[in-house]
Amino acid sequence: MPEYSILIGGKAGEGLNKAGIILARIMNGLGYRVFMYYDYPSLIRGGHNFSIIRAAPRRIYSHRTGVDFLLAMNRETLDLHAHRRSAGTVAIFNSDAVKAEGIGLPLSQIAKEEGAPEIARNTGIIAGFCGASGIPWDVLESTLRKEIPRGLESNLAIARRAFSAVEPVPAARIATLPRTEKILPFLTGNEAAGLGLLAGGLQAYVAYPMTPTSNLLHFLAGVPADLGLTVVHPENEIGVMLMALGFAYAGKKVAVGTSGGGFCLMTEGFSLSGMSEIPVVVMLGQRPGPSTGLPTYSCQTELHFAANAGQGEFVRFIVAPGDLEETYFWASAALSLSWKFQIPSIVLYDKNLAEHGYNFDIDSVPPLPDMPAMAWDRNTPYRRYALTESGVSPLAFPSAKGAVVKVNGYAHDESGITTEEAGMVTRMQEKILRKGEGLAEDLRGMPTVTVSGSKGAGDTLLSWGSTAGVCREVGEALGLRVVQPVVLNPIPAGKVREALEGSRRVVTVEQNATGQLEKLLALHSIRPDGRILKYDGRPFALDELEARVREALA
Amino acid sequence: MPEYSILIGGKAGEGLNKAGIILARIMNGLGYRVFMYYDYPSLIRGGHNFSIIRAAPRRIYSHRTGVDFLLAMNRETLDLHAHRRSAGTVAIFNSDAVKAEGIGLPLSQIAKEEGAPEIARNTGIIAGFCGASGIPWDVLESTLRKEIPRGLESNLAIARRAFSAVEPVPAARIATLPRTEKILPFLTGNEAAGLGLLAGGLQAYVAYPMTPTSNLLHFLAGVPADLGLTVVHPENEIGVMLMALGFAYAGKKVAVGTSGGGFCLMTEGFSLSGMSEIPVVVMLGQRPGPSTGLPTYSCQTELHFAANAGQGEFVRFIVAPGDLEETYFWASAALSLSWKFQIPSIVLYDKNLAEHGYNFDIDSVPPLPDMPAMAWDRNTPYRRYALTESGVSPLAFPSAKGAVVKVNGYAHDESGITTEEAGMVTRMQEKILRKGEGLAEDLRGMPTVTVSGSKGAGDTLLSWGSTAGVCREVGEALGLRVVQPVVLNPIPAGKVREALEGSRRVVTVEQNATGQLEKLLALHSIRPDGRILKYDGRPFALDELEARVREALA
Amino acid sequence: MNGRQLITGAQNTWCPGCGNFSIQFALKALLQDLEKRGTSLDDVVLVTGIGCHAKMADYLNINTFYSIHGRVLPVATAIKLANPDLTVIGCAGDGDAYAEGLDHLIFAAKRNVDITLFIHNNRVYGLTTGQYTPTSPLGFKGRSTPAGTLEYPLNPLELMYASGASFVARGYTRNQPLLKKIMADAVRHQGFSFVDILQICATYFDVHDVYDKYVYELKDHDTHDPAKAMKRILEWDYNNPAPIALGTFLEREIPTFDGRFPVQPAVPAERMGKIRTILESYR
Amino acid sequence: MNGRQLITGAQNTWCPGCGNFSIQFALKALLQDLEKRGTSLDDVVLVTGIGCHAKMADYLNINTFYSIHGRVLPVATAIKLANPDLTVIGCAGDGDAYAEGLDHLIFAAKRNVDITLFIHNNRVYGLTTGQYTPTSPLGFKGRSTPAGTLEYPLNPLELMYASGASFVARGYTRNQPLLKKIMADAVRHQGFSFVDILQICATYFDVHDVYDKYVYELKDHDTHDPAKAMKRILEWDYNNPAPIALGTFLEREIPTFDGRFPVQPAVPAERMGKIRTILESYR
Ligand SMILES: Cc1ncc(C[n+]2csc(CCOP(=O)(O)OP(=O)(O)O)c2C)c(N)n1
Ligand SMILES: Cc1ncc(C[n+]2csc(CCOP(=O)(O)OP(=O)(O)O)c2C)c(N)n1
Ligand code: SF4
Ligand code: SF4
Ligand SMILES: [Mg+2]
Ligand SMILES: [Mg+2]
Repeated sequence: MPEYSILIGGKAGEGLNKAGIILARIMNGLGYRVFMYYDYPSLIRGGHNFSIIRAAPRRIYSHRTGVDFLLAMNRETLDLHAHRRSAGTVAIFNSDAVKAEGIGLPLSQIAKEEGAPEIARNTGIIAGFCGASGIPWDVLESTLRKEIPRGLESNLAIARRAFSAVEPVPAARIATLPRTEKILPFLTGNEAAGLGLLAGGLQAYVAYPMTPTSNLLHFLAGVPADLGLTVVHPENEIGVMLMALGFAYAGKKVAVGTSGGGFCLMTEGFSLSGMSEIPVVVMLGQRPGPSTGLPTYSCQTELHFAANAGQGEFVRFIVAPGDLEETYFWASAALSLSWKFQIPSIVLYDKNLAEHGYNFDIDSVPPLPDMPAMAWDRNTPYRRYALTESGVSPLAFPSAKGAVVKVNGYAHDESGITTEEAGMVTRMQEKILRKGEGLAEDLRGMPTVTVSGSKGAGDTLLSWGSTAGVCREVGEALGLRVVQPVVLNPIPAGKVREALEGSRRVVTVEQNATGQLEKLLALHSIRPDGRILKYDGRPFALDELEARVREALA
Repeated sequence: MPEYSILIGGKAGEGLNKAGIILARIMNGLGYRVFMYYDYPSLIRGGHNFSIIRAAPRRIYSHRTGVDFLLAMNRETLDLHAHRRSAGTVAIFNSDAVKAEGIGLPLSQIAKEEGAPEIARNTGIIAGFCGASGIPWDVLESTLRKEIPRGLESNLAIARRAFSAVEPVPAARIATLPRTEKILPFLTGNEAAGLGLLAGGLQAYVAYPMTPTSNLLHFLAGVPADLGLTVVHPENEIGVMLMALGFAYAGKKVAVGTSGGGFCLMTEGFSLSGMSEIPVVVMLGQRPGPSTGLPTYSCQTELHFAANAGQGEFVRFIVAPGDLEETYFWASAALSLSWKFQIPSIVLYDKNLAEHGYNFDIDSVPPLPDMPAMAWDRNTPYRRYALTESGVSPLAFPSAKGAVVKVNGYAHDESGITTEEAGMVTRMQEKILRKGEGLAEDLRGMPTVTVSGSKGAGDTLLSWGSTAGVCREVGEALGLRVVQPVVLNPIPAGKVREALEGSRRVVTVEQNATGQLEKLLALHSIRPDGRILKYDGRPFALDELEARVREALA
Repeated sequence: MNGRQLITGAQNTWCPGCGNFSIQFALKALLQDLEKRGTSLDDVVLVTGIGCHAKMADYLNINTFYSIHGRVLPVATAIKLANPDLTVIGCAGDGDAYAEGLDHLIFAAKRNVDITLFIHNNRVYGLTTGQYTPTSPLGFKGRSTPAGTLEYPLNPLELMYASGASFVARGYTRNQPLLKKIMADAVRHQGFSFVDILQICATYFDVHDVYDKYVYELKDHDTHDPAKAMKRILEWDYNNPAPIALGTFLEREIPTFDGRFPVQPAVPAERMGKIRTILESYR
Repeated sequence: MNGRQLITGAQNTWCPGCGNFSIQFALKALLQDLEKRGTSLDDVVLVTGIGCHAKMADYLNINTFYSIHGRVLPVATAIKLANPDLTVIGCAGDGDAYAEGLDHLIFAAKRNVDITLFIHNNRVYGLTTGQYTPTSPLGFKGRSTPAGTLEYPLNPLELMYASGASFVARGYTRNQPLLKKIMADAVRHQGFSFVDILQICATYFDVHDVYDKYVYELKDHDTHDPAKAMKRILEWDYNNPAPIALGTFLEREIPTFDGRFPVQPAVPAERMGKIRTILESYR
């Protein structure tokens, strides 16, 4: 089956993310399924950025090391990615900046002549790529028309010149796929998460910018006003979490977004959410630490931090989606579960999922569960923390006539007034923990564990979060089963065990240095036979993981 | 063997902690070993406070529910503690405030006549207790002379009147023990911790007040200037942690103190400590959460939070001492280990240990390990993060001639300059984790697991932190082995397994609702047969735990 | 009786003589007054921090959010944004608002969100037994500074002025009539209302004799003249003995943060359709 | 060459035209000057936050503490307390110092610790790609506020004045000679020196034309006259166009925090004996 990888690289600040998106949309429009990897250091201009767009006839979740097309805006791109080239790789470059073998285009000159800004050179190189690969002009043109809001005409002029300057390379021809399946939207995990939260009824989003969730803030700040969303970017993450609790206390469904360092600052408020039983969803995007670490790269290192953050013992829901459909579904479900059980939830994702591009098929998402929060009946005297069998107390919000709504971070009685009395303290601790039973019960009917790859195979890859995506592909390629716990707290240990049943060898695949999923499962006596770990901030390339899996299973 | 429990209770703000300490010192002076429980709600005046002083001829770590003497400053005390009385209990009370059976003393009147403040009524009731129990006047007098810095004369006058007003109760006579063993100092865990830190070479202490570690701040703020300690109380806990890192960067051995909520705010700096390899010791006093919870009570709920706090993966040392000797030893050792390995440490204790009174035998503390930090040789060019086999790099501090000392929370190269290069990032992640091996190696020679009770017994109590103390006593009483992992990270699983060898049934005893030690040990396939949990904020009374253990082992 | 019972059954545990009683008394009057003027008490929310002051949340029988140390303001701000019809009042301590959570205070003033903040400024950490706070005088011997602090206090009014607060006032717990008036004015003011209340701490910092000697009520003061306000604000620096003005120093009419926010539809119609429309743009 | 090589081998990644280059240039001159005047560069420490500005830590070949977002000041304060002989300089961003870590800033000023803080005030979050900061003008359309912010900016100089800072100045990256002079004066000043540097962000907030039009140098200004300082400070509110004074606004001579701290013996003699003595008092 035909499959293509296209790399476009250059200096930070030259719009290589956008260029990658245009390339991805072109391939998407041809009927391929696409994935886009975007690699950038923590800086604004200079330094080296690149995107790798992979396109294949089936759903994909990863990039490959090797590329078929190397689009180089500068010399550095050719040098840094030399290892990605094979005999058939077509190199296209800005001949005004680089002298090399391959297809050179005088992009700077063309841009200048067309009176376009430097950034329009990207358009030229993309057009060159279309020319070389035989992608029809109208596909390119219609994509540019959609993607370039400003200066379209000069960009089209550049594109036209570059397109016609390049002879098709027969061996590199990219065919349009027959239209058997629908074209799917192509977006990032942050965008899918935002849509999922909105689908779950989000009314307020509060965040302080932090990679890799800043773009979720930007996305939600820009959604149309008629979706009824209030977005606030306050002074810091402490303010973020406490504002979120204020919104929820007043009855608004709320989420916050951050990464590990910002989450540190939220943990005290997170614990308050647990004690005061005020629902909040935390969109926690992982990036490599400790501390500032590698802020624009990816990892899976906060599982246990998320599971144990905040003083005291309380129930939290943690879910780590692996693709856009899971992200959409679970962002929405987390909001509903938080409100049904009046608990905090964490959607644990990472830069790889948050900022990379994938296809999204909303129609394959299971129906969002309908889980109304328990509302006060307006008859019985209102007690915010009424002791019930489920541990869940009816909700009322200030301004509800006749209800005095008292929430409290101290140990409290049913009405929300502070108490230190041993009996009440014990009952309330049991109440808040008891909610975990209902949560687990509700989750039993939900897709908490994903099995993919060769489902019946004996050798199994056990993975989580965005890393599960590349595992799926390896599983298909090598005939391995792939088991991915999506919900991590409460961990559906029984379902994981079931999914692993009949496995011969189980190998975990994680993007961290200590084996965090492995540790979680050890608690439930699930002990894999091998582990594949990676901790340089770069997600596994498909071929890289394939090789490591072969080695592990040799 | 003779053993006594004395309760003194009254209103908050009436000095009942101090009164308890005086009673404890009297009993201590008579040759008994003592423990003092102090129960107070989160308020300054009003509400009910009480101390229970237990005295026995051997080392003890807990109180009993029942008391032999009930010293009541008010009616409430008699009412609230009625369940503690048995036939032989002697009640002594302020007859100006209470009408009741027992020994009434007109304390308000006496205090008034002697021109003493109300608080001096405590002295009167203590004297009444000495009179009733036949404790010699000179024992009382010398204790008062030591303990009452201001208004001593009027206090002595009150004491004399109360002492002579009470007839000795023959059945309640407390004998002076023969002086076979030395009198031991009587102090709190906070004080032992402060002394241990000083012994370890502490040069700076930074803290923001928070129960139960505020008294460690107060204690250290008050030590004589010639100990060379700088104490700072800054604007909040974020400032605390970052100041601590500043001190350590400049070469000063530093510790901070807080409780769960404050620790939340320190976690981001804690992670920076991990990445920048700047040593810091966190004195983390547990109190029941979530959130503000029960701020003046006790629990063991932060084990996993401490073990996983902060983004990213790095080595931390966590130790949970169970008595004052362990507190002293390990506070000192934590400081040394932090500096030797350039890692953060957490001394995890709780209100029960921090604020209650125990005997302390400095001569039974093992010699403090001599662990110098690795210093720069002043010859080779200085690189703060030089890659070494142990993972530990030589230390230099600013103003060292010729060394450019660059610390960095970003991923960095050997000289401390930011890098995003995959190879260096990988090596540095491995470097900081490799330090864990040396740490584990050093700990092998140290008393990381305490075995007590009937050491060879088949049935075993498995406990940690201050709860281990009461377990020891139950172990002695019921003929059970008691195993207490003192170091919790890295958990000395081998030694724990060894200590458990030959056990028939193993029951964990913890002051939390989810079994935190149990969970930690499950990771190492150590799975106890039963659990005893308590989560009302009150430490186990000796008889209470005895009953629950009998039940669990029935 | 037409109004509701305003005091809960919770046992009051402030020390005898504590200034918090006066603040509670004034708050009760404020609530009664609000009710009389037609505000339903169901539409009032009180947010507190942690400390002696914060027990107000337990004692008053109204909607309350008993939050955590230092965090009154983000909570109160969001409640107001979520439901602009609510009257949102915060009670914070000086440790709370001037140390742990100082940046929230400055941002609340900067934003001019329409809430009212009462600081129970006893110039000491009461509940944690008497350490210095940012308004304790230089040399204060608290339990964390037995040899005396080494820092000058902040003048919170000056800081609020510089942060753009639109209502700046000072009360005193031993001047009940004025305190009541200030409180009523503060709640009535549209925008961020800041009231520093000099509160007696009977146990750890009882300087009522000093206050009684130095306080005076602002008379003939033009609250709309910033220069005059600043002059009065600078009269006393919270350190050296000087006349201590009580009353409202400054009022400014500025659009409120909550007022600038676009009004949100209660339940957006056709949520799923809108989501699918957004999704189309990614095809 | 007598001095050390001041620039490391780290690749510089600021955008072309970024004002940070000017600040780096001025800092280099400052260090050379210090060295010339006899300060060993081994005794200089630079502390930075996180942001474009903070890369200074990588670029300058001196002792550095590359800390975390918002936390320059507690780190710098403690370094000074630990070793008063060090010259401690902080470089912070406006997001850093005016949002995330604002309370540390106010406390550094309040304490008057003898360190120098340079704010790279580009009035935007540079490194996180262009969101508004506390000094962005009202209506600023950043990525988190596509419809424009709803808050007035803070005037950081006013805030520092109110917090008791003893040296308050403003520089501009396109006035290099003055910037150098201010920097030198700031480091020389004993106490907390605050310098807000208007820095061009070439990518997200390039308002150099506005600055070029409005800036002027303070002349014949008495830096020891607080009233005059305040007048100049209030001239421009970081929002509306108005003359923007550059230079040192205020100097005050106040004892420093570090200077008030008792001097500690380097290695206390007989530590264990002293510990046993304390222990005796508990018998
Ligand atoms: C994060 C955090 N740090 C510390 C504490 C401990 N604490 C509780 S109340 C308080 C101080 C209260 O002082 P203030 O705000 O002035 O209130 P007051 O008791 O004087 O009314 C502190 C430090 C806490 N609860 N949370
Ligand atoms: C706790 C935390 N929150 C958020 C971030 C993300 N972050 C990195 S730099 C930055 C803003 C930088 O702005 P500024 O301080 O003005 O520096 P500039 O880049 O403009 O120089 C933010 C929000 C972080 N690193 N840590
Ligand atoms: S300690 Fe002070 S503020 Fe707290 S209740 Fe007592 S008198 Fe009031
Ligand atoms: S984004 Fe702005 S501040 Fe950052 S390097 Fe570029 S021009 Fe400078
Ligand atoms: Mg106070
Ligand atoms: Mg900035």
